[in-house]
Amino acid sequence: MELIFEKCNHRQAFSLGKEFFPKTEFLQALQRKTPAELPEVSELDVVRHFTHLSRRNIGVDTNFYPLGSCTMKYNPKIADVVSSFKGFTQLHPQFLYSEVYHEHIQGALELVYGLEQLLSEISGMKAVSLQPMAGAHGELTGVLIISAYHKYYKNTHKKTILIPDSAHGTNPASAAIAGFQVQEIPSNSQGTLDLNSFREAMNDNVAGIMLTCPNTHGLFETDIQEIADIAHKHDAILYYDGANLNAIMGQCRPGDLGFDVMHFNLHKTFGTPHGMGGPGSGPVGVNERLLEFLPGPRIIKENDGKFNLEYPKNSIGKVAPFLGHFLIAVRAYVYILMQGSEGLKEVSQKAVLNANYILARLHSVFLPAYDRLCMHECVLSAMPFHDYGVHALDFAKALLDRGFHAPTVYFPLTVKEALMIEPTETESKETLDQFCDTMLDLAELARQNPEKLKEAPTTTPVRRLDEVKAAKELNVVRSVSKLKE
Amino acid sequence: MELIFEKCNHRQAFSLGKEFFPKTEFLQALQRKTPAELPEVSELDVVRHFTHLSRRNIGVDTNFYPLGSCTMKYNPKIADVVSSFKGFTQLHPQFLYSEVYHEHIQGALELVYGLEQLLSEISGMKAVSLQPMAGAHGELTGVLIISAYHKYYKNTHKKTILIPDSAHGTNPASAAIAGFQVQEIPSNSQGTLDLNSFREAMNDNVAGIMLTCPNTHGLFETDIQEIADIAHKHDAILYYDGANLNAIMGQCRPGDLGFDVMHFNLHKTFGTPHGMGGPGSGPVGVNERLLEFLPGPRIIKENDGKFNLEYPKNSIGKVAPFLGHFLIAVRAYVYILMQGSEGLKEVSQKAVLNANYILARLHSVFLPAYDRLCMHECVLSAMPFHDYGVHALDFAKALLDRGFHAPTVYFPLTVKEALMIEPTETESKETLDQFCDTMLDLAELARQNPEKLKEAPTTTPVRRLDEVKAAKELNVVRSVSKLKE
Amino acid sequence: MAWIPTTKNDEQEMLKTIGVPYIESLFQDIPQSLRLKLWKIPEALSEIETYQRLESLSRKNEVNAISFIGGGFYDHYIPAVVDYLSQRGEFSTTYTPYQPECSQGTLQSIYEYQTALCRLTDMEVANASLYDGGTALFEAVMLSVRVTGRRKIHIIPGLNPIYEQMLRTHTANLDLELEYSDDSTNCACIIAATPDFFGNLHDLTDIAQKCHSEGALLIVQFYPISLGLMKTPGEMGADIAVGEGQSLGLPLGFGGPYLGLFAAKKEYIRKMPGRICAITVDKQGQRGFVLTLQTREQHIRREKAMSNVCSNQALCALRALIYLCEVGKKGLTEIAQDCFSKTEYLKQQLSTFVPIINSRPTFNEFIIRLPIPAEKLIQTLKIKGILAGIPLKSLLEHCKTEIPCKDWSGTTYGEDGDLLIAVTEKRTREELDKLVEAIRTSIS
Amino acid sequence: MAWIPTTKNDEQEMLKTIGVPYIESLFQDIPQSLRLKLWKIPEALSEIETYQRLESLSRKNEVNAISFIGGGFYDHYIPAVVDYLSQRGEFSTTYTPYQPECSQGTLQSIYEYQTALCRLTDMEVANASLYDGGTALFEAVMLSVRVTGRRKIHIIPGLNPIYEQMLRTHTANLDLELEYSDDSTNCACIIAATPDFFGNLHDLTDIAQKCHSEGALLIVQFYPISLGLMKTPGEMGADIAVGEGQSLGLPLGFGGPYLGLFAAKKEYIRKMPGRICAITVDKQGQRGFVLTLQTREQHIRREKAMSNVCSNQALCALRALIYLCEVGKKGLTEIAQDCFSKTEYLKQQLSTFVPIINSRPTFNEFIIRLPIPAEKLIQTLKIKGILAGIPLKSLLEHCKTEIPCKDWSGTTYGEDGDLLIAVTEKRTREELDKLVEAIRTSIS
Ligand SMILES: Cc1ncc(COP(=O)(O)O)c(C=O)c1O
Ligand SMILES: Cc1ncc(COP(=O)(O)O)c(C=O)c1O
Repeated sequence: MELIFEKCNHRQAFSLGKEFFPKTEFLQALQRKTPAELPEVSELDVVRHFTHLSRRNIGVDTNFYPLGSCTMKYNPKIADVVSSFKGFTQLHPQFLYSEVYHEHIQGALELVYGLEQLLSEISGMKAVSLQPMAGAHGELTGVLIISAYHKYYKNTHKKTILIPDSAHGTNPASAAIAGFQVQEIPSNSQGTLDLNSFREAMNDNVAGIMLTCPNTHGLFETDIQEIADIAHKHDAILYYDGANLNAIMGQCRPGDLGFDVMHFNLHKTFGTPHGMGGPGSGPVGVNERLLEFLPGPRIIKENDGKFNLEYPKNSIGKVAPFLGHFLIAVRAYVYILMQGSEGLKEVSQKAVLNANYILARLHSVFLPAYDRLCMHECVLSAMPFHDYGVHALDFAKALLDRGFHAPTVYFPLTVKEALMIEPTETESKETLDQFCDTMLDLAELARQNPEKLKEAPTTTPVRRLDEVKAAKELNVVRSVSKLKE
Repeated sequence: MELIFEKCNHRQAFSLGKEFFPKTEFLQALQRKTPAELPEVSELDVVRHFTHLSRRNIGVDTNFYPLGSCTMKYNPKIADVVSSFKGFTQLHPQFLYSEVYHEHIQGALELVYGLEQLLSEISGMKAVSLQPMAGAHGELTGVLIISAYHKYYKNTHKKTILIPDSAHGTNPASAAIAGFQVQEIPSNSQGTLDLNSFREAMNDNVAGIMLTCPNTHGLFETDIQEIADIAHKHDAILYYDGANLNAIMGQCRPGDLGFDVMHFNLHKTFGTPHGMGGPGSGPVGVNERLLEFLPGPRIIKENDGKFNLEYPKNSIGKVAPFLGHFLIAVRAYVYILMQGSEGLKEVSQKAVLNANYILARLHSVFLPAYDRLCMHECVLSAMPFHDYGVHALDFAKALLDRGFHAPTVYFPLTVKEALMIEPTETESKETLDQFCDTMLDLAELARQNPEKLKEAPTTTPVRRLDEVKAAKELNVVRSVSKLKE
Repeated sequence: MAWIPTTKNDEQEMLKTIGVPYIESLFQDIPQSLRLKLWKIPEALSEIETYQRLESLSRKNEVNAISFIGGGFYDHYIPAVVDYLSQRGEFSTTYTPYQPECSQGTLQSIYEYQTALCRLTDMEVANASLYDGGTALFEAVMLSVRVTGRRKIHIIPGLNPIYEQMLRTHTANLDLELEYSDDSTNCACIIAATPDFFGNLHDLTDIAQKCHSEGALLIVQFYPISLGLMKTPGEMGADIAVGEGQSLGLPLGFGGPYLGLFAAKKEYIRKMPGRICAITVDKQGQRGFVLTLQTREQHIRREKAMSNVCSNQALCALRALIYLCEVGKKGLTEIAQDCFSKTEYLKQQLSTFVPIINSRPTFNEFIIRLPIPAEKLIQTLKIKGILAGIPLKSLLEHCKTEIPCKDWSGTTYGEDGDLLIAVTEKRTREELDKLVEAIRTSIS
Repeated sequence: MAWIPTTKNDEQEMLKTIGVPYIESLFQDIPQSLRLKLWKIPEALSEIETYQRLESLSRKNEVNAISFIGGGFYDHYIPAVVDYLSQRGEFSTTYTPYQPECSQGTLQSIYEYQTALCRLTDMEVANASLYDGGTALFEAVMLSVRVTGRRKIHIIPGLNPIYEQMLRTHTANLDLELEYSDDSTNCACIIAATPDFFGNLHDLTDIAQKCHSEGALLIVQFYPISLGLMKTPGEMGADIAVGEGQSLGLPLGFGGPYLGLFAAKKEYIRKMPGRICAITVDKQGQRGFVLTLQTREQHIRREKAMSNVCSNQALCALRALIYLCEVGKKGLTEIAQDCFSKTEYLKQQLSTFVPIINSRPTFNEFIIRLPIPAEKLIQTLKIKGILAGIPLKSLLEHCKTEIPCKDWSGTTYGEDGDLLIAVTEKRTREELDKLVEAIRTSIS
């Protein structure tokens, strides 16, 4: 498909019309030399171009999308509608920082307050701030809170954060970017944190531990109580990566498990759209003792029912310009209201049921990493097809031809040839069956005719792409002079 | 693709939730036996199903759509946005018939009034009513006005309406359904109304003449003044089918040409979406002497600036429950405001330029019906390929494979193997060139390898379909018992 | 200029190819004397100006009050997916599926719509679609005339006066005799509405039998949401069922576009108006959909066509289909039940102090007779943010209906105090109670 | 339950396949003692109830007044196509394009976004995307630290106090020294904003040269709409250009989601944070797009990654791209010119009776010093439906900024009467005049 920059020039889709306002010349000295070489196309060009681009994608709206760790559940359209109410979209955030305007934002503050309360209740944390703008940003915020806590109590020696080898890449990255040393803890043969290694690693220099639970093997950390005890004994903070909250929501709560600080992924657990990679939203939650370090401002409800701002005593400051991704928060709020108490519990039940069903149907063919019941996702492996020269990637590509998005592949790094499958609770048994049937079919094909499989995909807009060439030539911007190819 | 009725059952996408309102049992005797067998699917099923259905269509948003006589121009998205303002969509129409509520609808009445004024000015008619709900409905309304006029003046012998053979099928159908006899007038060798035949047919029994101008050959009726004179001499009413107004807007006006009554196709000339076949909107316009017969109520502006209702003295009555397709009118209003005086003129200029460009590029290969300059569309013919066994339909199908919607084929009926091409003014020269190149390419293919052409389409979701089987078996409803095929 | 991509350069090249010097030259066929000299069209507005101007216009309309307005057009909830899906460009910017291979989305949706409508009404075939409830009724009458060859049209009192006026307007030149009557002899059809305009529900089974023994067709005008509970046109024996589809996911929109629902017995399919889609196979045996029986239509049969309809309400039909799929079998029953329960609650509350004058059971609409002019009450309640209902008399006057007018039982309506009140699932108990209290205070 | 399709029957069959009797059994790994006993989550609301409740909540917010509020976030017009196209499910319901073959739409749009951003800023490479303007600045600082190995961060006074606070928060544990200074010696970078927070425009060409001769990086924080007229970061010699992308087709939305713009010189590409898309070919030689240099990213490099960013603002970047394509080369200049002209007009009108205290020329935002507290004026104008601007002092206090604070020239801001006023192309002349008159009356 043509780039929009390759379309013929000299058209103008949008205009302010007649120069109806008397022009004041801009300052010569500060003027750019030539206008930015943006496309000069008609509005119909714009519409056709992006409509066609969209049709070169598949999404949850079009296909089963079992991308492990990403919780690609159905995104309720009512949430999009509500978040597009003019009273939300056109509200200026700077009202927040001027008391004189606070009467104008009472609806928005009520919503933020309400969602923070709900998330606290869901997680068992004392308080939540919606500021962090994605999961990784929530992690960073959490680690900054850990850092502030230790600084406050003068634990200046605490410079290490422990992270399991199964953790998502953002965990070590966030800890490092916040200025900590990262120490990796191996998993045991059961797929959970190796308690002995953990005990060994634990000492007074440890500032915190970042856990995902269930972890990225889709397994609940059964030793969680002991882990928490050990951590707390060393005054280390226990961090909960909430990316997998969908597995346990309504069954148990991170706060009750002993976690001190956590982030939520609203775009995963609470069904807000992932938008080609974002925006997400990563609220941070803390227990009582970390409360005073939360980012500010926080929203409080006065006795007269008015909503107002407050800054935590030892707040780390601001991690977002205002209250985070408000329009995403609106969607999550809608989601929680409409699920209600029983619905939220059923979410995790059905998410776990679906993952175990896939595991049960595929486990004899695709060697699961750990052969036990799983939580909301199961990690299989394409290792049984190694001798046929068929890899996880080949299964991923072949699935595209059969009307499915691929699972996450080659993650977690702890599992060779990993196929990480997260069906979510919004998919029907028929869809799961079609998927499993297809996987078994492909397994057969891998044995009978591996070359065929390695040809895949053939029905997509492009075939397999040359990533080496891409990285070598690094053509990442269309240069202005280049003519139409 | 599966029918939604073939999807597995027992799901519920939408619910009112907990039976929160105390139930009163419905009357046994008046109850339906079993609930309607509507789909029982999840919301995700609904979303995926209709998203996939949409992807089995092409539209103006995706492809060039030169469907002659249908004016498939770009549909401005701002018009859709404005027509979805809550103040328009949620406004109850019954306010119209209760003066006590008129203060609630002043914005809507102002818009209706404003659009009627603009359409009057564009057409040179004295007044316009937005009631008719599509072009054909406008025709019917117009013919009913003709009938009312003659009845009022006791011209009870006037029972015939003259219609050229090139007219759109709705013209004779509308006249007949309104209770008139239809007499067809042939075209001359120039593609316009044969003046001699017209003179012969003309007598005192003629109630009216329905003309399209430019006609469906894409040609302006050059004898229009004489035609009007003759008609008026016999007290026959001259009707203007406004489907082709896009060709002359801003150049000349039906009212000035001598037409007495007309309809507009807002969905054509004024860029409102055609929506898979509708809704359209077909306002009717009349000159001074037919004013009193217009449908009522009409909107008037009082001296104090308030808008109010009025019923024409000898109104034919109501052809719509309220003021017609209001939300379409909103779009047309936006369209006219944004084009403005100069823009509307440029519309017809560029529509005509584009059609003539296609004609010039293709006329030596595809025998045009009439080898002269055309207006907003050109009628070519596939007759030169008759000897190769290749027909207009084959070109139509082959175009689908090349990324274009087909032109109108086999209409007008006056032209053998007609290919009726209306590019509209919103398409760029590049698109027209691509289309012409493709047509010339296909012409070459028709001569070299006609079988290849007759295979087309091959890239569409289905290949050529068996229409005979469809009509014979008449499977037009999915029966409840039928299991999944 | 807005949405016109042609550059000066393009224009020059194109004119050269055409072989004329100016665009003006292309208009040579229009006599100079007839050319437009001057018109009073304002100069172009930008998108921003247009948005702002129209937004302030839209804010002059009242849409935030609590509404009990009905009269054949109802404020039902529209699930979010209906807008979301139907506004996709591949639906909205296409046209009649003349090329079925690239229009399978449209065609399959039409087939599904036909199916949904038949299942809703228990009729055998349906078209997709007619303009609105009023024109659907007109087309039904025309079908009955074609089938029977008779010219008498009998209307059972209680038809929406708007539709009656539309019917009279459309048939004015047709030598048909329209009469109030439930006599089935010698007529082309009997038209009966249930619920009728006043809200009364009728069982038309007997009248259907009478029609059939006399060779007349029964046309039943129905309200689709009521069929979540109500005996269907099919069950009653209707030959043709017509209705206004607005309730099925279409916004009130100050009058349209709406949707004419039209279903019938299969024996009439060849005489039916409108588009019909059928299943077939492609040359490789794959299932596909096409328009069928097109010889009924104007583009083939011209003056002999069954109807003049061309552009129709396809996108509205799609919305109705999505609506019916989304609410589904159970949801529709829930919605109908909720409307009914709330209406009965409201009637019960009101009846303690103001007479409800309906002659029959009702579904979601009924009439109270106030001791004061209805307009006066409305005026008072408006201030409280309540739109109390339709002042019946005013509506009847606008439709040139005789006042007072009757229903089938002979009960008369149209006095100054008669107020038509409608309830949908969107109304909450608090809102119902608020209405009751407001009326109570206003008349005491 | 909402959006869960599993029927009782499905559940039974699935449990059988799994080989456990109850769903409960699947949770056996969670110790009983840790199970949730009770929580205070309300019961489910229906879609109708939710819609109604949230609609009334949204109506408690003020969005209809005439607004002159800016402060880094602007009420620009969003063309209709931006919403229309970006809300298509094939965009919004996809995720990171891990499988490029079925994500070419996403990937090509990223490539086009990178191109648009580079052309806008005259920079060489861009990522797509970071969370917002503040985190983009943080990432730019981190890049400068990686590149230079230095730990001093110099800020030219005038940075948005919100961003300054965000930067301090994010770097709190990093042993960096943040200081107000325009001295380029020995620092990792100099951060300079143009327009600065007070609206002042700066030419940073000299400071860029100084930076480069001292081995420091110049980070320019820009306002994308101003680049319709303004000298670009690239022209000035910036090493990294960052900005808030909200103005490019994103709604104000009470704070987000917004879009962190990040562009740089090509030499830094291997140390840059965020997703980058590159052109390549598929196995048949057809052009295609893939994510590239992924070894910079957390999912490959974990604690050694250039950034921890994973989910980003891809859909917002798409909106910005659509915006830039729609307004195009000429439109962007028009919009910038219109903002500037209107602002100059307003300044001229106001300056006759109230001092404008900016030290430099401005683009679309400036500060007046009122003889009364800014809050008092705001309160008065609110009643007239005008949101007069931001009371500077209050904002500074919320950002823990020293008051009064300085700009680069040493001019101080933050007195009680200081009001920050912003103008966009949406404001009409009548609205500007209305503001002028309202201020005039209020202070005289
Ligand atoms: C387990 C886990 N943790 C953290 C993250 C980071 O979340 P985000 O992408 O919202 O930054 C992810 C995202 O994929 C994840 O799967
Ligand atoms: C020339 C002409 N007249 C009339 C009509 C009928 O208009 P509508 O389809 O809006 O009923 C058409 C529609 O295609 C047409 O092309």
